[in-house]
Amino acid sequence: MNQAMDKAKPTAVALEDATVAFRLADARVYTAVERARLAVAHGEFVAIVGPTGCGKSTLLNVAAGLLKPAAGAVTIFDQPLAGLNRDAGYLFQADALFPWKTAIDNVAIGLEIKGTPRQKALEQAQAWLTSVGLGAFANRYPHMLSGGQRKRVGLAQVLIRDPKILLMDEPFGPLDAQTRQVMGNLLLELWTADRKAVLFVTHDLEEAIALADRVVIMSAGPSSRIIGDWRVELPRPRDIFEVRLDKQFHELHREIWGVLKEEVMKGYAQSTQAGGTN
Amino acid sequence: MNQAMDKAKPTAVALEDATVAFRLADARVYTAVERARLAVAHGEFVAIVGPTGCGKSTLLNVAAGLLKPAAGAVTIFDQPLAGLNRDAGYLFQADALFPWKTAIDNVAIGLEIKGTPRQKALEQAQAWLTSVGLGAFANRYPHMLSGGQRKRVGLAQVLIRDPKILLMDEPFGPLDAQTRQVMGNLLLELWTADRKAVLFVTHDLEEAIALADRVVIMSAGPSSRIIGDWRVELPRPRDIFEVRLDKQFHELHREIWGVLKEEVMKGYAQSTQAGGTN
Amino acid sequence: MSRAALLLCQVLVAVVVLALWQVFTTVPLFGRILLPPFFFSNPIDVFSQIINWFASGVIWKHLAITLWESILAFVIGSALGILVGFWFARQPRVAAVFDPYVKMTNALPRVVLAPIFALWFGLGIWSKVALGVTLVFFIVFFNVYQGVKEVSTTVLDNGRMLGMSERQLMRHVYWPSALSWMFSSLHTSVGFAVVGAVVGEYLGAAAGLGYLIQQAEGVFDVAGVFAGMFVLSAFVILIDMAVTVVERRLLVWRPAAAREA
Amino acid sequence: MSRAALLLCQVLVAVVVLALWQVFTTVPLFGRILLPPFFFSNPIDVFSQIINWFASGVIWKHLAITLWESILAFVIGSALGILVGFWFARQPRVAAVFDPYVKMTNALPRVVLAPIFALWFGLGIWSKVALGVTLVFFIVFFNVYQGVKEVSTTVLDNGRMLGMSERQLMRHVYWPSALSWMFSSLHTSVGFAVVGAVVGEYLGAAAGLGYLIQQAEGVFDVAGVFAGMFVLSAFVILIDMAVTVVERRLLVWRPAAAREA
Amino acid sequence: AAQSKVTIAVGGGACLCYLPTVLAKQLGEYEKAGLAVELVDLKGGSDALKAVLGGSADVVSGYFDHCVNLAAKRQELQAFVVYDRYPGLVLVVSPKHTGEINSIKDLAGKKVGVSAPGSSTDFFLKYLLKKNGLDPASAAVIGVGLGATSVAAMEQGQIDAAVMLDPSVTVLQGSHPDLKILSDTRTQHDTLAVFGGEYPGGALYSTAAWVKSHEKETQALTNAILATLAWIHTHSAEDIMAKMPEAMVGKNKELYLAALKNTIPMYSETGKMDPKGADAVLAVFSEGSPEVAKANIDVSKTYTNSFVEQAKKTTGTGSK
Ligand SMILES: Nc1ncnc2c1ncn2[C@@H]1O[C@H](COP(=O)(O)OP(=O)(O)OP(=O)(O)O)[C@@H](O)[C@H]1O
Ligand SMILES: Nc1ncnc2c1ncn2[C@@H]1O[C@H](COP(=O)(O)OP(=O)(O)OP(=O)(O)O)[C@@H](O)[C@H]1O
Ligand SMILES: [Mg+2]
Ligand SMILES: [Mg+2]
Repeated sequence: MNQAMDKAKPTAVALEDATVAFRLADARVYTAVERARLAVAHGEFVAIVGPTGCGKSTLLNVAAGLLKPAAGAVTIFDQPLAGLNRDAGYLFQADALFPWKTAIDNVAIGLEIKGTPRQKALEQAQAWLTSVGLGAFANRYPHMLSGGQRKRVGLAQVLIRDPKILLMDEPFGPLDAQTRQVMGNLLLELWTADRKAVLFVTHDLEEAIALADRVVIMSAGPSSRIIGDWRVELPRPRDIFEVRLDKQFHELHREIWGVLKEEVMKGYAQSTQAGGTN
Repeated sequence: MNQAMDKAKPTAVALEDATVAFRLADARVYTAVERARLAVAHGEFVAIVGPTGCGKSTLLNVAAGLLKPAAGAVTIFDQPLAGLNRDAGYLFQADALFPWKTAIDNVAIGLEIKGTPRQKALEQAQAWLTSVGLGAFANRYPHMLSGGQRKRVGLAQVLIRDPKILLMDEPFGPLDAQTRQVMGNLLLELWTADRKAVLFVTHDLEEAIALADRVVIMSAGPSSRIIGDWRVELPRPRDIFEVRLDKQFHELHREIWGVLKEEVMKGYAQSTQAGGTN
Repeated sequence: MSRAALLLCQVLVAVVVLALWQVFTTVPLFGRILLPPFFFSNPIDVFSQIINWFASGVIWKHLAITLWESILAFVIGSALGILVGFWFARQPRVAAVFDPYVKMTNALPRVVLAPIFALWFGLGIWSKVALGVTLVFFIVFFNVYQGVKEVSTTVLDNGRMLGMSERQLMRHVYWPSALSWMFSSLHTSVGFAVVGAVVGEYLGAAAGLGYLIQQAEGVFDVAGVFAGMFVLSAFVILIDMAVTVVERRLLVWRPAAAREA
Repeated sequence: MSRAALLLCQVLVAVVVLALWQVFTTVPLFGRILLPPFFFSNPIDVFSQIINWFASGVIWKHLAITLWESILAFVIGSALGILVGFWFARQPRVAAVFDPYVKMTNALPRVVLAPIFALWFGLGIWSKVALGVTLVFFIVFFNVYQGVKEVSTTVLDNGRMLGMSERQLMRHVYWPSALSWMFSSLHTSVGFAVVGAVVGEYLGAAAGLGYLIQQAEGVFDVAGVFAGMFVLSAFVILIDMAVTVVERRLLVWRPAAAREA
Repeated sequence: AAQSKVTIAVGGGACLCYLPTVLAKQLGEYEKAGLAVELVDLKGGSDALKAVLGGSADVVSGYFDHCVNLAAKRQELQAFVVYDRYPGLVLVVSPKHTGEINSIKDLAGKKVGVSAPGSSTDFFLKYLLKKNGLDPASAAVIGVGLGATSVAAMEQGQIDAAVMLDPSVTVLQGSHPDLKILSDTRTQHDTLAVFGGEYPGGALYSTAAWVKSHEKETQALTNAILATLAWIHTHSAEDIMAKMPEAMVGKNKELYLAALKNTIPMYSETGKMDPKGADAVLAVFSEGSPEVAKANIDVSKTYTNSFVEQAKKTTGTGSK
C-alpha cells in the first residue's frame, strides 16, 4: 500500500478532510463520509472502489460542488471551490438525460451551451454518438432507448464538452463486458490524447486497475473513510483487455481484493443491524 | 451448444416466436426482437446474456405482460397470457421504488396488497431488509439511499411476495462484487428452498453461469434473436464463489464468451452505422 | 375507440342531455315540471334563437368582441402567469416575501373591482381584458410556479454540471419540464378567460356576448341567455383545440400514454 | 433567509404599498391625485373601518358566514374535482367523450347562473357554496386529471406487477403521485372559493362579507368595500396556511428543494 | 301570537328607492303587524323577482314595471302596495359633455349609459327618446351598472349621458353643482310631464297565487308599509337617517342626507296605485319591447289596491 501523491503536477481536485453528513427526517444526522483526504493531480486517472452505499457518489457530488461538505475543504486547481465546479464534467449514476431531447440533441447541448453553432454541434454530436456505438439512434428520445444505450448517450454528453476534470459514477455499469472494454479503451484514448483528471467510480476492481493510475478504496459506511490508495504501475498505453494478462495486474488485484472483501463483509454486517445509525 | 428443453416439468414461461416491434416517431418501425423462442420450465433458472440494447429488457416486459408482442404467443403455465402476468415478480432495470414510501413500506407493500395485516407485513419486511443488508435503513425514503441500496430494496420488494416466476433485470448491476455474491447466494437459497422459474438478465457471464441452469444468448439488435442456449451442468447446491473454481465452469465460460464476443462486436458495428434502422 | 365511435358517443351525450332538457321543461313529471321553463327555457327555443342570431348576423359583432377580449385576456394572463411563475420559482426569496400577497390578491372578488377597472381601462374592451387577466393569471401562475419547482433534481443537476447559465437552464430544463403543468393550467384558464370577458361585459359594456346575455336577461328572455352561453361555450372548445394542438407539438417527447391494463 | 428577516421583508412590502396608497390618494402629484379617493379611499379610512367592525363586533357574523361558505365550497369543490379527475384519468373513454362538455361547462359565466342556483339552492348559504364549487371544481379537476396521467410509467408498472388492484393503484401510486398537482390547484382554488362565496353574496344575500361590501358600495363607501376585501384576504391566508400544513405532512417524502446554485 | 315568516327579496337594498321596505323593518312595523320578515338583498330587481318565482323568497320589493313586463311572459304578478309614486330615474348629462347636450334631442348618436341593457333605465331612455321624436335606437346604449362604475364613466366622460338613480345622482351633483339634468323623475313636475300622471316605482309584489293564498300576510305587509310611509312623511330626513342601519348609510352622512332629501318627495303618501301610472308603465314598455306591445296585457290584473283600502278602513293610516 503506497500512499501516493505526485507533487510535480498541479492538483486538479483535492478533498481535505471532507466530512459529509445528511440530515435525516427525525433530525438525526447520518455521516456518510468522514475526513476524506484525496488529491487528484492534473492528468491523473483515479478509480474509486468501495462497498455499496459507502459514499462514492457522495464524494463525486462533493467534488462537483453539488454537495457542500459539513467540514473540510475542497480545492479545484488550488482554488477553494465555491458553488459548482465549472471545470468538471459529471456522468451521474442515475439517469440524467433530458427526456425532452433526442439522443443527438442531448449530446449536442453540451456544445451549444458554450455557443457552438447548432449545425456544428450536431455534426460533432453525431460523431460522438457513433463512437459510443449509437450512430443509428440519434433521433430517439431517451425513453426509447435501453438502459445501456442511455448511459452511453450520457457518456457522449459529458465527453463532448471536453472538461478538464471528469467525474464518472459507474459509467459502464449497465453495459455488457465487451462494450465495457470498448468504452474503456475509448476513454483511455481520450485521456491519453489530452490528459484530464479523472475520478472514476466502479464496482469492477479489474476495470479499476486496468484503467487507473491509482485505485482508492473506501471503507463501508457509515462514516466511510478512504482506507487504501494504490498506485498502478502498469505501463501506458494499455489495452484494457490485454493488461489483465499481466502478472503485476494479478498481484495488485489480489492485494486490493483482500482489503476490499474484508471491508464489504464488515459493511454488510454493520448495516444489517436493525436500529443502527438508521 | 445443447438446445435444452425439459419436457418433464411444466412450462412456466413460454415465448413462441415472439416478435416485438416499436413504433418510432416518424411512423417507421423498429423490430427489437424477432421470433424469440424460449421456454422456462417450472423450477428452472435461466440467465439471459446479450450485448447492450439487444432486447433483454424487452423480452422480460413481454413475459411480464407489459408489452404485447407484434407476433407470436406468450403462455404462462400453459395458459395464453392476456394482460398482466399475475404469477410473476419483476425487478425492473430502472429505479421503480415508490418514492413516497420508506424502504420498509416499499417492501411491506408487496404483502399488504395481498391482505397481510400491516404489522405482520412490516415485521417480514424488516427481516427482508436485513437479508439484503439494509436493516438499518428501514425508514429512509428512496432518494436518501444510494443506487445500490435502492436496487436491494427493490429486490426485497419483489422477493417478499414469493412469486412463482421471477423476472430480474440486472438485479445486481450497481452492487460491488462482494455484495453481488452475497445477494446471489441469497437468491439461490430461496430458489432452492422453493423452486421458482427465474429469468435473470445480467451482463456478467460468470454470474450467469454460476447461478443458472441455462444461459441464453441473444444476438445484437435490431431484430435480435436468441442465438444460443447452454445448459449449465454444474452440481447443485452451488456456492457462487466456489463454483468459479470449477473446471467445467471455465470451459463453458470460454465457449459462451466466444460466441458472445463476436456478437457484441457485430452489434457495435451495426448500430454504429449512421442512418441505419434508426 | 375510433374517432368515429368517439364522435358518435359525444353526439349521443349531447342528444340525451338536450332531450332530457326538452322533456323536463315541457312535460310535467309527477305532477310538476322539473325545470320551470321560465328559468330554463327549452332547447328548441334556444336553438331557434341561435339560428336567428346567426341568420340575421347580429351575433357576429358581439361574438367577435367577446372572442377578442377572451383571447387577449388568455394570452396576456398566461404570459404574465408564466413569467411571474418562473421568476418566483427561480427567486425563492422574492417568492417567500410576496407569497402571502399573491394569495391575498387571488382572493379579491373581481366583480367588486369592476369600477376600478372601468376607471383605469375605460368601458371598452380593455376593462374586460383586465378582468379576464386577473382570473387567468393566478391559475397559470400557481401551476407554473409549482411546475418549475417539480423539475427532477438529477436532470437539473446534469444541466448545471453541463455549464448551463440561468437562462439556459430556463430554456433547456425548466421550461420543457414545466410544460405539462403549464398546459394543464391553460386548459383550465381558457374557460376562465371567457368567463372574465363575459362578466366584464355584464358589468358594463356596449357590445359583446355578455351584453347580449344581459339584455336578454333584462327582458326575462331565458332562451336568449342560454343561447348566448351556448355560443360562448362552443367557441371555447375551438380555442381549447388550438391549445391542444400546440401542446401536442411541444410534448412529442413524452412516452405514449400508459399502456392499457 | 431567517424567519425573522422574511417576516420583516413581508411587513416592509406591506408598509411600502400602504404608504404609496396613502400618498397617491391624498397628495396631488403633477397637479392631480393619482388615485381618486372616491374610488380608492385611503388606508387610514380602510383600517379605521376594519377596526370599527371588529370593535363593534358586527363583522363576526358576516365573516363567519362567508368563511363557512368558502370552506364548504372549497371542500366540496375539491373533493368533486379530485374524484372526477381520478375517474376521468382512469377511464380514458369516459374522459374522451365528456372532455368537450367539461370544457364548455367551465366557460359558463357563473354570474349568469346565479338565478338558477338561487332556484335550486335557495337564497341561503347553499347557493353561494354552489357558485364557489363551480369555480373550485374545474381548477382542481384539470390538475388532478393531468397529475394522474403524469405518473411515472416505471413506478406504475411496478405497482401493477406487484399485483395491485385498480383501487390499490389509486391509493399507493396515483394518489401520492398526483398529490403535488393537487396541492398546486388547491392553493389556487382557496382564493376562488372565497371569490365564489363573496360574489354569490354580492348577487343576493342577507349576510356575509359580500353583502357588507355590496352595501358599502351602494352608498359609495369605498373604504367599506376595501375593508371588506382586506378582511377577506387575510382569512384566505389563514385557510391557505392550513392547506400548506397538510401539504407538508403529505409530501414529507420529497427531496428538500433543489440545492442552491 | 305566532308570527308568520315572510322573506322579502329586495332588488338592491342600497337604493334609496327601496328605503321604506328597510325602514319598516328598522321601525319594527313588520313585527307590529305580526310578521317575521327577512330581507334578502339581490343585485337587481330582476334577480329579486326570479328569487320569488323560484320560490326562495315570498315577496319582491322592487320596481312595479317588472309585473307588467312579466305579464307578457304569462307570469302573473300582482303589486299590492306602492311606496314610490315617482320612479326616481334621472337622465343626467356627463359633466364632460355639458356643452354638447342641451336637450334630449341632442342625444341622437350619443352614448348613453343605463344600468343594464333591458333594464328599467333602458326602457325609460327609449321612452324619452321616442317622446321627443327620436328613434328609440338612435342612441347607443351602454350598460354601466348603478354604482361607482356609472359615476366613473360619467366623471370621465366615457359616456355622454346616463339614466341614473340616487344616490349616484346626488354624488355627481355633489362634485358638479352645475350638473345638467335633462329629466328628473324624482320630482312631481317631471314625472307628470313625462308620464302624465304618477308613475309607480318601488312596490311590494308577489305572484298572484301567493297573494291569494296569503291574504293575511299580504295585509300585514301592506299595513306595515303604510305605517312606515306615514312615519316618513311626519319625520325629518335626519330622523329617517338615524333609523337606518349604519352600513346602509355609510360614512358619508352628508351625501346620504342630501340624497335622502332629494328622494323623500318620491315616497308615496297613500300606498295606492294610480291607474294612470300603471297604464304609463305599459306604454313605456310597449315602446321598447315589441313583445310587450304584442302581448295584449291587462294592466289592471298586475296590481290591486284592495289591501291598501282595507288598511285604511281598519286602521286609518296612510290616509293623510
Ligand atoms: N439524501 C440523503 N439523505 C440521507 N442519507 C443519504 C442521502 N444520500 C445518500 N445517503 C447515504 O449516504 C451513504 C452514501 O451514499 P452514496 O450514494 O454516496 O453511496 P455509493 O457509495 O455511491 O453507493 P452505490 O455504490 O450503491 O451507489 C449511503 O449510506 C446513503 O444511504
Ligand atoms: N419504446 C421504445 N421505442 C423504440 N425503441 C425501443 C423502445 N424501447 C426499447 N427500444 C429499443 O429496443 C431495443 C431493445 O431494448 P431493451 O431495453 O430491451 O435492451 P436491453 O437488452 O435491455 O439493453 P440494456 O442491456 O442496455 O438494458 C433497443 O435497441 C432499444 O433502443
Ligand atoms: Mg453511488
Ligand atoms: Mg435492459
